[in-house]
Amino acid sequence: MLSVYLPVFLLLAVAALVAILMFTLTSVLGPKKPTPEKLLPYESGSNTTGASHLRLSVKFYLTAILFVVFDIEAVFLYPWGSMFRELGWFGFVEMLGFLTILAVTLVYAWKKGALEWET
Amino acid sequence: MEVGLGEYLALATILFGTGAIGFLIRQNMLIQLMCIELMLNSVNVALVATNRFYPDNHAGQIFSFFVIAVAAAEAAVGLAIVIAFYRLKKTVETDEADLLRH
Amino acid sequence: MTTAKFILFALSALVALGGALGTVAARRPLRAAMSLLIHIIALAALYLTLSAHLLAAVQLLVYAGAVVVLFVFVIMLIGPGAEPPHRQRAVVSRTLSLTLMTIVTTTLAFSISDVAADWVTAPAAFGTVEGVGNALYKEALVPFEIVSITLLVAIVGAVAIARRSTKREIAAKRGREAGAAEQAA
Amino acid sequence: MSSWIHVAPLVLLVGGGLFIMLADVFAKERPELATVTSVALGVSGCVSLAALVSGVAPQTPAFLTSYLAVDKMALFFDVVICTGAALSTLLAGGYLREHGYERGEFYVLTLFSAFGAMVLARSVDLLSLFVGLETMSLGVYALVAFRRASARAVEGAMKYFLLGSFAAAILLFGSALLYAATGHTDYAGIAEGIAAGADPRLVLAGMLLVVVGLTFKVSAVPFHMWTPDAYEGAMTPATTFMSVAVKAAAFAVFLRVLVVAFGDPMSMSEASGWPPALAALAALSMVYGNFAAVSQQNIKRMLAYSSIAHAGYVLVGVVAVFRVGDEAISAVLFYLLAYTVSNALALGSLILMGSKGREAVSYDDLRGVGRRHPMAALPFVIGVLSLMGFPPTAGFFGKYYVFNAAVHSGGGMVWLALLGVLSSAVGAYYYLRVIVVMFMKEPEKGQVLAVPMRSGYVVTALSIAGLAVMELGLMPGWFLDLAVQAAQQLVA
Repeated sequence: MLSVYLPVFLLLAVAALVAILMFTLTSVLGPKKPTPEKLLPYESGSNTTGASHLRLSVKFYLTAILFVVFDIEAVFLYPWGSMFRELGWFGFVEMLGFLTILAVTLVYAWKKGALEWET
Repeated sequence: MEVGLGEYLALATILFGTGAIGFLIRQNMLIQLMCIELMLNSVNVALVATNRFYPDNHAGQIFSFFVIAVAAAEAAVGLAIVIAFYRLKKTVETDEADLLRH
Repeated sequence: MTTAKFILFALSALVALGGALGTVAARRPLRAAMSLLIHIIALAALYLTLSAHLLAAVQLLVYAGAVVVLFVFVIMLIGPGAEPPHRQRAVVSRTLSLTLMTIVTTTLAFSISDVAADWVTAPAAFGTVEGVGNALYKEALVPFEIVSITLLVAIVGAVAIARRSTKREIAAKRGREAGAAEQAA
Repeated sequence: MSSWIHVAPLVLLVGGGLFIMLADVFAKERPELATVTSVALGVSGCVSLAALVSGVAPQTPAFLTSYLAVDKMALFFDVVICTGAALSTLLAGGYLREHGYERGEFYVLTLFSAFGAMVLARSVDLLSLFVGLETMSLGVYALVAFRRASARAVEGAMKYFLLGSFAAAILLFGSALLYAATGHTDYAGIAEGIAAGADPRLVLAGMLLVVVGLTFKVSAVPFHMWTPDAYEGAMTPATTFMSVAVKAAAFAVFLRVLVVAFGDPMSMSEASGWPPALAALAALSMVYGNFAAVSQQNIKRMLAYSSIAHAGYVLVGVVAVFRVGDEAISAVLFYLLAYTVSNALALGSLILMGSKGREAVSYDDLRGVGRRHPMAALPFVIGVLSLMGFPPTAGFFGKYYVFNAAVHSGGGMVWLALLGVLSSAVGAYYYLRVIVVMFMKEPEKGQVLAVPMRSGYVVTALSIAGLAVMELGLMPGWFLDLAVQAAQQLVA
């Protein structure tokens, strides 16, 4: 039963292996002569200014919240998408109701200025 | 070693307990929200496991399908409230919320 | 139960437990979010042992793909500083609830760990996209339509709390402050 | 076609809600959303009342009845929830404009939260229970946090959200354990599974967790911590909606779960089943609610603690179900209707007292208002008398029927009824104090006098609620036998 997923696990294993190899090989093979300049965080040659953590502004997070909720709507569409012919008109009307409600929500959020980027 | 429904339910209970303990102990709102996600995930484990042992219908899997969807919507609203709280009080520690405790 | 399935179960259960404990015990919210991510991926693997194929994919898509991303987003917004070392409040009540909850959870877990149920062979389309899809769109039609309203309420709620006021509201607010000022004078 | 009348209230509400959203966004001049929302809720309430009175037999398809009930009790709760939501929308129409919080989202959230409450009240399956509960709760969390500039509102919303999601997770885990025990998620299937000898540990743990999750939503004592903060933090129309429609829906599903899913003799037995536990919660809620309310200075906080006490009174009726089935259920149904109109009247009058950005919140704000504006103080007097259970009002008959059912079930229930009467006598103090402050007390010099607002919305809401309180008080018979018909259908 799980043999169906063998390729998936294989892919995961190979990806992990490649990533680990890259780190370990560079640290093992490369010569280590740390000097203060080398240890500075690299900022394309100029000296670093300000805190390392880049503060995101508040206006982005509303889009992130809308992304999560519309992502769920998409997840509800996947199974329907793969079998709508079999569901026939009944399934079509059902999905029509689901999508109209969420379309009105999208228009509502859009007109209320939730998707604006400029401050 | 034979793994039956009991082991899955025990795992679900332990995960639920961990989430509940985390929710009661921690004061950081974000971590409390994550603990609620832990508890909802443990509910999903119990539902899916039971459905595997009564496979004549998909009741358990449909239920956990909806739990995942609603939990994500709940997290969205919860984080909107956390942001509103942070903008006012510049912190996400729950013990700051003692304005109403009298 | 094939040994491969047992290994996958044991591994994912352990990683899930580790992730859960990591989320609860992490000092910084960012580290908690990462261990939550590991926890969710481990549960997706666990669902595979229970032949819940669509659910494993949905778990990764929705939880790992969207919810944890939103958590990390909000953490970055708030600044992932370590928990400020302030006086731990109400230490007694918290340790009390910790011990009480641990006892309750472990007793419940051990008492239901021997629930009898045998591995009935699942039908062919069990847990696959067709099987779950048929059940979702044919039998669970009513909750499916109601969940669209739940999503609507979540969006409108988040927008109501988070968006900036429009011009009309700012004017009304100014009117309110003027009214209060004139009444107080 | 007539069979679809049972679902009409829900479909009407969704259609109205979508129309309101589009109107709010596309209307050129300021749309009267409060009117449109309350009309939508009113029409949906009247349709369910018509279906209830006409008693048309439902023949709705299987995929619907396996998730939502189509019986008289569902219609009765539709009426209660729509009334509560319509009244709070009308109050919001006046309140939001008066204090400058005019934003369309309030009406959309109230309407769809009421939709979630109606789904919750109708659910016969743990899945539709969860989805309805979450739809309602998400809307109410946003309503509490609506006044995002005020720290009290956001804090109240945060506390309510965290505890609300925690309780929902507990309820879910209980449902998962019940599903593991019985293999069914619908209440009837669970009852079958329990009767057919499901694993007793799973059943007990599942039942306990589900009851804890539901007790949280009705704000009974050990799980009431969120109530005062959420009620005080929210804007008064939102508080009205929370205290009225949310509590009615939570009790509706509580009744259905207890009667249908856990109705078998073992779990309903007086010794070991859920009745003794709930009786203890009822007693605690009544005593704590009343005594905590006495020491409050803020009227909204007082009404929050009084709503905990009222949850205790209704729990007395719920517990009496194990002995006197339909009489107790009809008492609970009537009480919830009476509480809806009385609490809406009291909170509406509190809204009336504040104007131009200065809300009347504490007892001192109301000093001498009765003498300065007697007409404006009248609804407050009727509302407070009804909440107290003064004879000619709705509240009196509500308490009378509930305590009557408790006495009829005999045994320990008689003591519970006695405790209820005593604690509501204590309750009379903080209700009468409102009347005393309004009529006998003089405002100190320099104190800003409360000036009642002139708003058509609030006056209509108060007159509807006032009429309902008096009508239920003078002729309770008609409503009571509607409740009895609904109760008999559930128990049969």
